[in-house]
Amino acid sequence: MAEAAVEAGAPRLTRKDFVSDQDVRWCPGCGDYSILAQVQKVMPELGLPREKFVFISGIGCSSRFPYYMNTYGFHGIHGRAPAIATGLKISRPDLSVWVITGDGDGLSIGGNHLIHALRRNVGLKILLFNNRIYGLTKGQYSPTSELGKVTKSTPVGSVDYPFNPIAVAMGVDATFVARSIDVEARHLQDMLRRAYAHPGGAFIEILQNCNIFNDGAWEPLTDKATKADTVLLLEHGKPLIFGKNRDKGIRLASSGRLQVVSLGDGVSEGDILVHDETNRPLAYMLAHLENPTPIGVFHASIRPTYEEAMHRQLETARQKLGPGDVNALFRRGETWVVE
Amino acid sequence: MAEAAVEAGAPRLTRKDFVSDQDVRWCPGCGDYSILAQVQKVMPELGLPREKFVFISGIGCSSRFPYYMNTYGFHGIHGRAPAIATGLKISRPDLSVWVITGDGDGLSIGGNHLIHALRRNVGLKILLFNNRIYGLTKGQYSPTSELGKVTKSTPVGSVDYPFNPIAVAMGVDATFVARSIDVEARHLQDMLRRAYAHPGGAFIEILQNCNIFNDGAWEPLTDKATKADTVLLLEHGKPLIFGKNRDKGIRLASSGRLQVVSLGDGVSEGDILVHDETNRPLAYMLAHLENPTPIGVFHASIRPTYEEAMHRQLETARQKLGPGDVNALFRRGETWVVE
Amino acid sequence: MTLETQAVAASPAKRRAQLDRVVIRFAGDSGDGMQLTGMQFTTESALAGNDVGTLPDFPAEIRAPAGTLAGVSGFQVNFSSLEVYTPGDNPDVLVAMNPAALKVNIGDLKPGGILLADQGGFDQANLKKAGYTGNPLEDGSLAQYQVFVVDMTGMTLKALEDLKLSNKVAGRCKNFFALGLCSWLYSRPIEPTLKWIQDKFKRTPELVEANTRALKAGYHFGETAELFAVQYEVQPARIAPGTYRNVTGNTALALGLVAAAGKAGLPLFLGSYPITPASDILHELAGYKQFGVLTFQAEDEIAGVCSALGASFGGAVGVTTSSGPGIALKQEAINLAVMVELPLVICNVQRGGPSTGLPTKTEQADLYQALFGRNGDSPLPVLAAATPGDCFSAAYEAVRIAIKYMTPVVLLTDGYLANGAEPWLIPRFEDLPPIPVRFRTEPEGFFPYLRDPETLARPWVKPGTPGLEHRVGGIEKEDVTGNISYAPENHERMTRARARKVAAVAQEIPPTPIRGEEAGDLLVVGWGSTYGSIAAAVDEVRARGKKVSQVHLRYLNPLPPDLGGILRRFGKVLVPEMNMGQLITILRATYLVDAVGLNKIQGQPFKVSEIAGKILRLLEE
Amino acid sequence: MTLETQAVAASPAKRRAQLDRVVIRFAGDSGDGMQLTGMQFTTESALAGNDVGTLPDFPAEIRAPAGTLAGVSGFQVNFSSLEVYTPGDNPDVLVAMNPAALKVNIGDLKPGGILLADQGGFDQANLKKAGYTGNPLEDGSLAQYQVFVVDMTGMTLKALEDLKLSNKVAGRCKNFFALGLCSWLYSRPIEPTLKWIQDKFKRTPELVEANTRALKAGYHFGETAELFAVQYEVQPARIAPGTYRNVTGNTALALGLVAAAGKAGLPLFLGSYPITPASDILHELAGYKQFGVLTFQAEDEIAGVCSALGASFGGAVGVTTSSGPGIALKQEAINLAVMVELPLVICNVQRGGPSTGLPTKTEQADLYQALFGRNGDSPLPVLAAATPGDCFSAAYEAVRIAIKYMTPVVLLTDGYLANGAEPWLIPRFEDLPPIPVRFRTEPEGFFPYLRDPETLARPWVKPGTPGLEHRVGGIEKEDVTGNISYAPENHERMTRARARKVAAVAQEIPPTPIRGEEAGDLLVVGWGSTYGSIAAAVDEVRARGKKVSQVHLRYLNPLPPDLGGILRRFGKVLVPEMNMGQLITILRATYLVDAVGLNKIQGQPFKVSEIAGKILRLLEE
Ligand SMILES: Cc1ncc(C[n+]2csc(CCOP(=O)(O)OP(=O)(O)O)c2C)c(N)n1
Ligand SMILES: Cc1ncc(C[n+]2csc(CCOP(=O)(O)OP(=O)(O)O)c2C)c(N)n1
Ligand code: SF4
Ligand code: SF4
Ligand SMILES: [Mg+2]
Ligand SMILES: [Mg+2]
Repeated sequence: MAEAAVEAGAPRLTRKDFVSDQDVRWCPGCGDYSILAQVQKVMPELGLPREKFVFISGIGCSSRFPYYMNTYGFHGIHGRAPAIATGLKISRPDLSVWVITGDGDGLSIGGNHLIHALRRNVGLKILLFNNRIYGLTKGQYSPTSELGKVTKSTPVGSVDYPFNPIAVAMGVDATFVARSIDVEARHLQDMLRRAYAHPGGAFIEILQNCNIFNDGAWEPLTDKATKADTVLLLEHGKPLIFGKNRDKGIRLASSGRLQVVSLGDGVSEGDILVHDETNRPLAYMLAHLENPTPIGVFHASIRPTYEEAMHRQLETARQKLGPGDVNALFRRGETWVVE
Repeated sequence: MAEAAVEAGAPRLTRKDFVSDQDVRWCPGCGDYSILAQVQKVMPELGLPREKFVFISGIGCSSRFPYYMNTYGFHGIHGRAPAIATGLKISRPDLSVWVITGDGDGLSIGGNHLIHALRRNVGLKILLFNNRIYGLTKGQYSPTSELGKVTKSTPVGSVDYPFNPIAVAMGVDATFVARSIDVEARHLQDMLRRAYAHPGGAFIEILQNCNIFNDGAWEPLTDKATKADTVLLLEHGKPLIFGKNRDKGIRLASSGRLQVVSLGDGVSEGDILVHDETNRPLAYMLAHLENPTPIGVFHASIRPTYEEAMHRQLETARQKLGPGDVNALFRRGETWVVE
Repeated sequence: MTLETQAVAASPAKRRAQLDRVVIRFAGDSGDGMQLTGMQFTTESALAGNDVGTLPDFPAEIRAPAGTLAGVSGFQVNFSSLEVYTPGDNPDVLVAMNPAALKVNIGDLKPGGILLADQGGFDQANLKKAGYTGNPLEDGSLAQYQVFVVDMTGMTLKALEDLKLSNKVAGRCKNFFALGLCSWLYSRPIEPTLKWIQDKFKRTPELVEANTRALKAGYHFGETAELFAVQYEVQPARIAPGTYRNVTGNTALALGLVAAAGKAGLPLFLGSYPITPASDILHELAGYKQFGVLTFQAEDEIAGVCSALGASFGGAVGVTTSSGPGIALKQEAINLAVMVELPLVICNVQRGGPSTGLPTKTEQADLYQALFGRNGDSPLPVLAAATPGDCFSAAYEAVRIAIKYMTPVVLLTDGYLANGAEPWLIPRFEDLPPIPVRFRTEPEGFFPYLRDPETLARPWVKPGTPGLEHRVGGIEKEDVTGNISYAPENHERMTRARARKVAAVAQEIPPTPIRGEEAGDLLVVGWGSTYGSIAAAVDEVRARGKKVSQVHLRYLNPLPPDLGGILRRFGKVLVPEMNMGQLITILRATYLVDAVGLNKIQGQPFKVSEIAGKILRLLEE
Repeated sequence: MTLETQAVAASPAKRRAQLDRVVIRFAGDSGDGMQLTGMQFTTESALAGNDVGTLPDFPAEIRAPAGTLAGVSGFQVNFSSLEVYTPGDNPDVLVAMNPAALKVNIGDLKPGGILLADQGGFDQANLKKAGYTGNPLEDGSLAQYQVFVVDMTGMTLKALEDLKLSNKVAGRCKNFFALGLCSWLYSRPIEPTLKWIQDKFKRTPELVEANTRALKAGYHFGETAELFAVQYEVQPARIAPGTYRNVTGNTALALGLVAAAGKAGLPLFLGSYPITPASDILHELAGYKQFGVLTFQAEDEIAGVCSALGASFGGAVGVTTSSGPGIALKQEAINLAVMVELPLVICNVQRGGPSTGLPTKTEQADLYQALFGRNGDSPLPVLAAATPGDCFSAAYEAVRIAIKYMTPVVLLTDGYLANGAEPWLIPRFEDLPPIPVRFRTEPEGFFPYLRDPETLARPWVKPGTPGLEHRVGGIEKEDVTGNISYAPENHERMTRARARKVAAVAQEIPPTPIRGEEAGDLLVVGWGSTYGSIAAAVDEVRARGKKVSQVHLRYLNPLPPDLGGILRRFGKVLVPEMNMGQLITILRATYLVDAVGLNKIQGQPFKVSEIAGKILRLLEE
């Protein structure tokens, strides 16, 4: 039950078609604006009629997203978007169902639904806006906030060791795991296209700036001056090289651990690890790499989706037993007649 | 705030001291009996007075465990044991708090509490009885049931890709991750001792047989005839060799993936990977190894516990500000007097 | 429930006596197959044209040690030539396969009742396990009963001697011997059971043979043995003609959901998480794949209800099933359904509470939770089923109302209905009430919260419909447009609109049927599974000439429009509930009627005598 | 709330007039610092000896675009020489810093009231953002008010000219100009504010200077400008002597918890998950580390309450805080607390519902949820706070009862109390009622469920106590021993025991205070944050000689023992609630009294006039 493509001759869609009539209510400067723009940019290119898209979210600044998309949308309750979306996708595999969540919505209260959706490989496209803070509730630390973070609820610093969203996804054997950054417009667009193209559940962690309650959380990765040295771009089949002068790389040490090395002095490009999206352990290792911070597709593999498998069972049953006959069902088992 | 050891001269404890007066109500032949026996065997050796132990569980056959331990116990609600235990351990670091849970209790409804307890490194000892089925509710599939499993709720087979509990724990950066088997008495005892000795949160997946609703789930690993070839014993610093004649081993291929190889014909013991508990990626790879199935400590590392860090903050506050003076607190900020 | 016997022309061999009603309880160890024996005896009785009522009672533990009190399993059948409302209070006949079964059940046997004991089961070991010092069958302690000690095990083994089965296997057939004996004693046809044995064991012919022999051995033993002077007959009851089958409440509920979805022409989606005693609904529906039924075993109850709501958003009939503790977890999401106004059916198979409580016992203490268990002003229709078979119509009606009014609907059943079985007059799908569905497709004049004037329902739009793209959510919605609105007046308008919509469901409620006169000295008002006990009790006191009537509520919210008037026509109002008094709170608050409660919180249904006794005491006051 | 002015010996310069009560609202853009201005004006008034009531009102969006209607922020102060119960209905004075603020608020200003507008804020851009075509300050549309247009921005900038601050920074000081002007107009002392500016900005001296100048500039402008003919005075009120501070409900609640734990000599453990409007309690308590307060920000509400229960099991005071949707999620665990009978305090800072509803608005629609929101028969004490300061005593009492009766206790406040502030008479810790705690330590005769005869509480045992090892859990417990029990009679006994225990809390309830006579024509019964509006309304109609009294409930379960008697002494009963009618259901069901409801579901407190009006209408009927 693949998603139906726009029938030929249908009017070409543009970004405007995906802009709703609601005025956007995020703080000026919020990273969510850029993410919204990239999504609205990519949607029309995907070749699916607008009415086939559904955006489902939980609660949070990020979760206001669906109101701004002129598609079908469901602003759910805190943390439950993956569960609502799973029910929709199972019963309507023809729809393209996108889940919008935050680091609190998706990893704190909603962590369980997220990991179950990923392990089942329900064909949802899950975008987690990670600003390392609870934005909507005005600034408490989140499960991705760094140790020692001072927030409203941790006046002398958080003592919670944070989740690594990519590692969490790898730990539950997700089939598509990627990371991008709110302001990296083109890269984010690529990731969105890849997620859509992936035949199954897709998870994208989007590093997002909350300029009100956690401004600059990702600055080293977005600052023009530093980003070349702090960001490692993952590309399947390409060596893991980075740096302003592309002079640094990642090597797999004999210990089986990753090493950051400088090219030259004995280290040649041949020693540099080549990225392989299909290699789970590699993705797991890269997930734990912080300096540089990898962005791109960590892992992609194929597994039947939950909804496919389920509908196949219905099909088989119909073929074996014919379409259900309710009257026959009523009469199952021992019956008797009273005159 | 380490757990107080038995004061010298205290009467030596025996297994009997940990047996409660309640008759055990598991089905005859249930793997839970063996687990209970090993726990009751190990507790007295740990050198902690009985009253310092607390067993907290959720709901399930496994979760009846606390009733059978003559210690403090809390039979909670479904999936919430880690949360109840976290509250207890934070407020009472002097207690040795053990969580008993099942594959449904701990990974289905309780999955979120489990992973948050592990990432925070709360000093809980978590025993997950994995029988790959919902026992208490009479046989529905669980998040660890294999694909295609036929159960009451999946008459034509499950379509849920299962969790790998060890991989899940590694994905959330747990500090102690191990696996054992209900009937491997001595090994299970060792793991319990290791978990107790570990200064922080410990997670043990215990493969357990439900002889009523999922009999033989682990048979290949427990059957005397096959187990030598199906089970890989993990020991820190020892090569990963197994097999009846110890002629098979695990090698790290250049691809960075694990390979099962036979010793001899070009492969010498030197080529075999040596287990390193401190190597996270290795633990992650071993977690995905199914044939042979590893048991033992996959990973152990040290990180401050949540409760330590929290109490340190209280201490610092007391030192900086002196013990709290409620009257002073009342008078914080602007005050004025009305005559 | 008096046991009226009258001698009739006795056959030379045995005297024959007519009875109008017999209650028999089969009791033994969990391993002895008493549930099966009871169900077969029920089927024989139904086929003999009697009306029947049954009550299975198995141990809470998965597997309690054999022979112990905790391991006793029982099954009670009430069969009669008159109408049957309950499994009966106290059995006229007790079949005890071992000492534990005797100890647990003998207290319930009517004085002068028949005790059929299996001598073979009363060995030293079993007597000890049951905590007997001596053998009650011999020490005269049972003098007040008609005791028949029959070596069922022994005779079964003898009957199967030449089949070279292990004693263990052969011994297991003794329940069929017991069944045969009882079948003879009450002139039941054993053919249905013979046929049943054929299909059931067709893969193992030796078992077909063994069980058949055991059954016949028991039957013939009754005929030939001197032991029994009398054989009893129970004439067919006057029952509505038609085709019948036995259904449990959980099966009937599942059938009702499938039928309703079929009628509406929509896919059925169940999002659920296993919990006793609701799990069987999930198991049933999981087997209906050819009907396009999607069953999703979620990671927890919250995901269960959320997935169902997501499916409803997609145009399916979203259903979630659970019991008390699971429902508590679903409330936040149910409230989301109240706000987004989508059809959703929430089935609560109630069990003993609070908290984990008594998972395997029945109770009706979740009415408060259904009506009031959410934050904010959160009205929704609440329906309850009265009998196992009634679970079918209640479920069907719940779906119909959820769709017509675009609202979550709570359906309350309980453990007693869920596992209890009764003969069910099988309907024709064609005859079931229509469930019209109209998905909005025309963009012109579309507003997500523009309400239908009659039902106040908002339009249902399937994602995928061009031009009707819209967003729903849990923040207060602006009237008509459905945009987020924090405007004070709008919130009041919408809150009242949601309340009016649910109140409008009252127009679905037919005039309240009253069993008995329209007015009188006392009205008994009940809901849910107490129906049978109340009906039987009311009949009993009416038979004594008392001016007592019964009203049993299917709709708990909104209440029937005519209820207030009815209440006022009676001197007193009695509200029996298997809780501390919940419906009574609603009735007192709504109608300011000084209703009196009768409350039983024992995880067990009311006995007819308990209710009848209370009625009589009230009438005397 | 009439504005009585009377001329007094006018100074040569300006006439001075006495007022007994003034309501002033500061309104501007979120960025304009209106909250701060209002709070400082409140402090000045309190220090001037007036009684005060305040109502902050900020936008729901985190940051709405500057100058838009959605971005308007307001703060209303009611100060008087008489007792103040509310922030006042309609302001006598409106300070509008921009057109949006004017548009949003002008409708509330009393006819003939004073409008103070900042000319500088009314530029074309802002007028457009607010949707004005012309300039309302000039088009005569405000004729019915006394309009004073003052170029606050301009004069502020001028006053700061030589400080070489950017215009942006300097402009930000205009709110102090407004404050200074109003301070003069109502003869408020500005010294406290000057002092406040000193500490607040001590790190940035130039801001101390800038704000000081702006404040004084505003004050002197009032004095010197021809604009104002009259300066007003409001005499000190008769207020109980003592030391006061302003507290919001959330702060008071946090203080109450700390005080109670301190009194009990136990550690305080808060397990919570952030949610509006409850989060500030977590923030407050997180800052009390030197008091040994443990705050655990859990992964969700369920973990929050479960961790608190675990801490209680360990011998701490376990507390969890949330709002409606979060409380819904906690109910299953609260029920566990009901079953294991451990102390636990659940604070629900109510907000507009259902579902996500109106997160930033107030409502009191979670009473049903607190009383009835769990599966099974699940009684627990429910308390409510009446004013921001009262949150202190209510929280203290909740802890005391939870410990004494070994039970979860629900404390209800709401968004209005949580964020509203009022002067609070600071108590002495030594004078607070004792909270005795007795952990059981002696093994002899210990049974986990052996109850105290007076309170029916079971013993509290700290893990770590030798010889008292025991297990608790959510399955029904055997009376006394606490072992698992499925016995029917035991379940009824325990269910009734749990109910009796909670009912026993009634012995804690003092005789119900009645404002007004013991009997009369109409009684107004309320609970929670409606206290002030009801009290003011009752005083108003009593001033007109009506026989009306007020009862305000702190205890919602159990109800005060004397309540039934009181209700019967009045001809009519009115129950105003910020919901569709929840307390009224309880009163009608319990006392069969035909109470009438007044329901406002607008996310806003009642206006005094709304209640007074309803009272008068009822008296006329
Ligand atoms: C059941 C429930 N609990 C708590 C809340 C309050 N709440 C709303 S959003 C949120 C966290 C938001 O953080 P995140 O998911 O990171 O989203 P962000 O605002 O940062 O985009 C919380 C705690 C709620 N609305 N519902
Ligand atoms: C809130 C809630 N939901 C569901 C249940 C029903 N339930 C009890 S145990 C259980 C699953 C048990 O499986 P597992 O955790 O694997 O334990 P096991 O019995 O296999 O040892 C379920 C679904 C419950 N008691 N409470
Ligand atoms: S609070 Fe932060 S995340 Fe939320 S809208 Fe403002 S900037 Fe964005
Ligand atoms: S059902 Fe399975 S897990 Fe439960 S007690 Fe029986 S054997 Fe053990
Ligand atoms: Mg966030
Ligand atoms: Mg299990």
